[in-house]
Amino acid sequence: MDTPEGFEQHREWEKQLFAGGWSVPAWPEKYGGRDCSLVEWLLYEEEYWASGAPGRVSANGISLLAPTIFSFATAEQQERFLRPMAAGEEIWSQAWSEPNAGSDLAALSTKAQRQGEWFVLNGQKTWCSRGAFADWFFALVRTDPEAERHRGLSYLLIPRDTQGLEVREVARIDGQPGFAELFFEDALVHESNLLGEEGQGWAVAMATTGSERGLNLRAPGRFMAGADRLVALAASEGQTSPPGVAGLPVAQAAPDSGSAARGAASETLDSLREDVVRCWVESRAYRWLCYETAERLASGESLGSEASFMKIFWSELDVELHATALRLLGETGELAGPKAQAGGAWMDGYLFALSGPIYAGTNEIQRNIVAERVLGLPRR
Amino acid sequence: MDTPEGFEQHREWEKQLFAGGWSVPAWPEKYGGRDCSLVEWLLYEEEYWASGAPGRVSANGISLLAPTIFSFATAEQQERFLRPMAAGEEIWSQAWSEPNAGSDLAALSTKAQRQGEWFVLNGQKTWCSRGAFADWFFALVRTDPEAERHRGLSYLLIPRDTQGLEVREVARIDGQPGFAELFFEDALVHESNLLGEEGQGWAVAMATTGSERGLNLRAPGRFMAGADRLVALAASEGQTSPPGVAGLPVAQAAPDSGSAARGAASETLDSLREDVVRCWVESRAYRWLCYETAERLASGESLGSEASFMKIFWSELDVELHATALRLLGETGELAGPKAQAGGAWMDGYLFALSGPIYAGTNEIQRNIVAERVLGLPRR
Amino acid sequence: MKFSFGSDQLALAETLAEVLAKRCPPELVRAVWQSESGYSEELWEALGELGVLAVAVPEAYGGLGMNQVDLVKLLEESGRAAAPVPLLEHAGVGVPALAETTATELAEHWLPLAAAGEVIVTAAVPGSEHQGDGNTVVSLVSYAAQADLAILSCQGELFAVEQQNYQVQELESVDGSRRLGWVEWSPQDAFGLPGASSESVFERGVLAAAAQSIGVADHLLETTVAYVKEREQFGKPVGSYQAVKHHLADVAKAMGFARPSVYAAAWAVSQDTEKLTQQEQQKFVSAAKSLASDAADLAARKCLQCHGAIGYTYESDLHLWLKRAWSLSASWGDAHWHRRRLAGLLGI
Amino acid sequence: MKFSFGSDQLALAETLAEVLAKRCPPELVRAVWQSESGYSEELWEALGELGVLAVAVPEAYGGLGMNQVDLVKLLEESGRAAAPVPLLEHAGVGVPALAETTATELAEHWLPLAAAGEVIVTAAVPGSEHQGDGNTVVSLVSYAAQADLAILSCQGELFAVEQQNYQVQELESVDGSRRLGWVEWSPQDAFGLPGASSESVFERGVLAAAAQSIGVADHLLETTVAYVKEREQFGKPVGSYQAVKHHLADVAKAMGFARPSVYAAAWAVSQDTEKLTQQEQQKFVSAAKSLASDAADLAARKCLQCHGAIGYTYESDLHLWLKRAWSLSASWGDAHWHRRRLAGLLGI
Repeated sequence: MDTPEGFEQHREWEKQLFAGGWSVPAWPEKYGGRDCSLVEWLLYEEEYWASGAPGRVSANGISLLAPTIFSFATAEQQERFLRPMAAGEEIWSQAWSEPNAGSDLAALSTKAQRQGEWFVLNGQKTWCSRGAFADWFFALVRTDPEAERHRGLSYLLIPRDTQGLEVREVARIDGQPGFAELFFEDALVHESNLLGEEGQGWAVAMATTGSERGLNLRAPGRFMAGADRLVALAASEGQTSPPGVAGLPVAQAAPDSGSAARGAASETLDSLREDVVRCWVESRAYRWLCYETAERLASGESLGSEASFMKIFWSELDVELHATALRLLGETGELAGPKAQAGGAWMDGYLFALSGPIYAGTNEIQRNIVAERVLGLPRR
Repeated sequence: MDTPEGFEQHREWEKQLFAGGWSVPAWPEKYGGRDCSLVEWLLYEEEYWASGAPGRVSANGISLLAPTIFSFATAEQQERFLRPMAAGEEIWSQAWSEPNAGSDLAALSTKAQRQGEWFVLNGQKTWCSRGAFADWFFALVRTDPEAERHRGLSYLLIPRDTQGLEVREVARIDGQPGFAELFFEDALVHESNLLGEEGQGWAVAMATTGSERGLNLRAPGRFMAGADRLVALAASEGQTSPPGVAGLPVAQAAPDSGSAARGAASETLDSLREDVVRCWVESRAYRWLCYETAERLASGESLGSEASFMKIFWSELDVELHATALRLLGETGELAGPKAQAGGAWMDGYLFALSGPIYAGTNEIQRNIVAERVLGLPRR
Repeated sequence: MKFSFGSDQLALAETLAEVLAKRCPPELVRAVWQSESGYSEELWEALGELGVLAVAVPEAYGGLGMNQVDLVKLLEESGRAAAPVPLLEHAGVGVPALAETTATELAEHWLPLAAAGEVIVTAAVPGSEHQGDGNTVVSLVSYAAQADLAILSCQGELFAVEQQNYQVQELESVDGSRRLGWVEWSPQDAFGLPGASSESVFERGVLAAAAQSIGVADHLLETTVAYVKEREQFGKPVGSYQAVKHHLADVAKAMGFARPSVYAAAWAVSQDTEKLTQQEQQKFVSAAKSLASDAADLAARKCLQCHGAIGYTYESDLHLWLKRAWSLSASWGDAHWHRRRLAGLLGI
Repeated sequence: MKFSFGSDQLALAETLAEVLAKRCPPELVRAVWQSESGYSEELWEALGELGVLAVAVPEAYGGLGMNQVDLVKLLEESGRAAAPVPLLEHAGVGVPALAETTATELAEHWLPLAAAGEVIVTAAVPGSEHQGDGNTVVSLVSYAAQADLAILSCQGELFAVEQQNYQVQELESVDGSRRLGWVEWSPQDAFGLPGASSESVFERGVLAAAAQSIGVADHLLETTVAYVKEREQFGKPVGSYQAVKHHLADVAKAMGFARPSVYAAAWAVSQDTEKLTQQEQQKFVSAAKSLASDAADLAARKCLQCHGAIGYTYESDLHLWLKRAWSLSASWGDAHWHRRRLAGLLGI
């Protein structure tokens, strides 16, 4: 996913999925879906990830933007955007954060001034996930410069080839391109790309935030498959590997003497077994919570702020899961790239997982939300 | 310690210690000490606790009040109070907290109005440790009702038999008396019992707070001995015990079937071995930190706010240490009283340890102090 | 598998919650902890009248013929109220074992009485027994002195032992609701329980402890949230401080994830082993108990801390629930024990 | 035992810190990570001139004849600067092994060169090797391609192998400072190292990794404290939020407790085994490494979190230290491994 070539392979995969009707099974048929229920979608996700299929480069679009489009877009916009998004023909990136507005989203300052049918954009966006490869950005911009904080914001859909928009790639922690910074200098975006009403961007955006933190972004199938792979790794550890192949738990074979004998070799593994089990248990706990939630949603209830503790849970589980795998790998855990165990997938996964507790509202913000909105503690 | 009879035994023990010159070895000889250095005192504490000797009922006096007396008291006061304190003849209790001033000590409101040579006290103190058995209380009271917060406080030494003072025993979480609530109704305390200057109580008190959080309250010897007992418990577990005697790790023998066999019996213990080791390691880490600190203090440096992270560390270690022991005991871990393992010492110790993260400034307050005063983060 | 409860199940649980709210205030819990009798006879009677004790009793014996899924919310409610009665032992473990046995005479005699609450049936963790003097067996049993019948195991076999046939040496638990004792008995003076399995007894006991734990933890969280909204320091409620918020958010999260897993485990153990193998059921049960125990331990730790000194006194009711949380989290295998069992079940 | 350093020790460490502050900025670290050479030759030369590479070399061979206590603060400083040079391998492990051997010809030849920084000596974790094809042995070695001599073990025996006698298959580590490779070699083409023990090599390597870890963690904490004082959200510095404060207080606490234990371990391994048995020394070392690794892991996790998205980019320097923390915490036995060794040493 992380190189231009890798990205093209991913796009190809999205096209194949879409052709088979498996890109967006929960969507209406007219947009390439199968109208399946939330529970069916959860099951689909379990199968998808268990099969070892790759991550979805279209995730920002189909998980974050699409729910907003279904709720707020005009019929024309739905017609225009949904199918190409589902088909992987148009890849979307979220352009919300600004250098001075990360957790504090209401502080954002990129201006979009109305001039007839057009908005004139000036300002800067940063940390746009997958922005390096995206065709479109969905952004929150300030259309009323007089209004403060949450007021006066609008939700815009912005093509990458917009004149006056410069896209600068920013490498992620693994050194691979992924993020983008956007610089707007009198960039023109047409009013047909306004999502929801002008000035209502905050309300529109919060609907997306709900899906980002809740079920749509991270189905349990992903973590169940990860935990299963972790269990398999733990079960295979202790078997020596041929030279040149990673997987030898080097430190576990370090010399021991006298009564230290009990602390060596296979018993080292024992101390990690419980961590492995904990990850497996939590992946299943997330599963049961999601099924229960899906049934509640199906009976007309809404998700609300509980989405925040889901986000804390899966993001921290994802870090633990990969950290445990790296510990199991011992001294070879630090290896990266194709010569590492599983082609470097564990290290890649670890680096990817580290973003979880940060993005889509840091887990500190999420804990505030749980305390204030779920438990009802006073804001200040 | 927790019954009137137990308390008298403790007082007797204090007298014996004092007679042998072992009550307060770090104090000057004239007050019953041995003038030993801080490092020697640390070694003494290690020996004391390793021997299995009991907790010190005079701790509030000799560890919390005495440093303040050495720094702020008049020669007469030193002469009057130190020897009886060291001899266990006069037991001291800290009377700082009030119902509405716990963590927020500067909010305290018990009034002490000057009338000639006397202070007239009105108000209420609560959660006075060992107050149920104490002969004297050291209190922080408001002598200037006009002054706000830290200002206008004074530090008073108050005999239990003061007229107008009612002492109500409050049972601790284990159901045993220990705490006391104090109700002052026009209670008269003579000015000779003022410690430091009138109105300077906050500065005087903060000196005591320093010792409470730092070296004087909890020498590492206590936790080293606890960790050693925990290691011995872990080493002895798995041996079955005769009926009627606690120590049988009942749940560890629960039925297992098929491939679950690996999870049973002695391997259960394995999963706790690392927790035992962690406690042992931390007790030693605290030791090295204390020795290093003692040497720094000996060379003229002062302790400062680092005392706060010491308090977090030992109080949380103490809880973990006892919680781990109870887990090792399995289904009999919940037993209390003389029929329990070690005569109930592990459960008693656990209940006692739980107060650690709360008293002397909650660990939340301590973490604020570390962040603001050690790391220099902004207060607000 | 459904991921929600039926209306019958919810109605019974709701009724129980109302009865407990009215008839089982903290004052009752406190009084029973210090009582000679060891449990609340009035409350026991009320539960009998309500049908709560008849849930797992087959209809043929005057019961409701329901299963673990029906029981789980009732146990949760009893945990929330810290109800000082042997509900876990009786309805959660003892009665289902009697309902399972093919020794019909035994069932015929005991189950109608058990359904009505006229007797107490208790049970011990199978496999926890050890050899006593001579031919006797010694088991650690809760409510042994209060029970009329105890379901005990010896070398993998289950037995029903009447009170007059066992000797109790009472023990003191930190949790006043746990009337523990060493029970000395002999298989010769006991009825065999053909058809009932010690494995099932164990799974049901674990599940029941998990269900009660989440009720206990829920109560701890609720009372602590209420307290930190009221209690002020430095001029504002302590619940407005981020440290307190995050402590309680962590508890809420742990609870939110443990609960559905406990319900899923109740579903699992009510399945036929041909539909869901015993090993699969065990995975559900151990996952649930490890999550519920950890959640209860976390709730106890954080809620005490957020209460501060007041929570450390015997006068405050908090300690009643703290101690319930500790003993339930440790009994029927603690979180460690169940993760170790899972390691075996997962083949690692 | 003294609990503080002598003035010579502090002076050398201070000088090193100054040199590194000047000559080893993050730009150098970044450049070397991406370089072909794999380490900074200029910095290596500077360390040679400073005497840092001569610390553990006996005076007879042109060194300072000092020991692990003298090295520990130097390693800590090199960690703080993420210095891209093989200091751990060379000065922490390789040189002390050569200084210990009774094979004087070998020592005579290599130690003066090593003291001056004219050669690089590396070393592998003893016991980590496995059987290669035929009579060869395969060891995981850092800086193998850069080193002139490698101290390797085979079945408990130590050997010194010159570069022309081993084959390196280079590997990619997440940490650009770790130039790892599988080294294939044969004891037949190697010099024996009588008098030097693989146990000592292991203890010294563990200690050196622990010492570097705390330097790395210190830097992480310092830069993060500086960042959260500056960075504002919701109208005030993020460092004023209690959640951020407590994250960093926890890191400070972990660091404050790990450091004295690392120094104590340095003292321990410099003791004669007649004064302090090998097993006692191992306890010190494993305690130190488990604390230092945990502190480094915690620092990495919390400091990334407190930085937020900016810390997740390659442009920020933070990741250089994060990755150093990860690899050092995992190498020479991670915290789990050392606690398991301690369990054995404590007889549990």
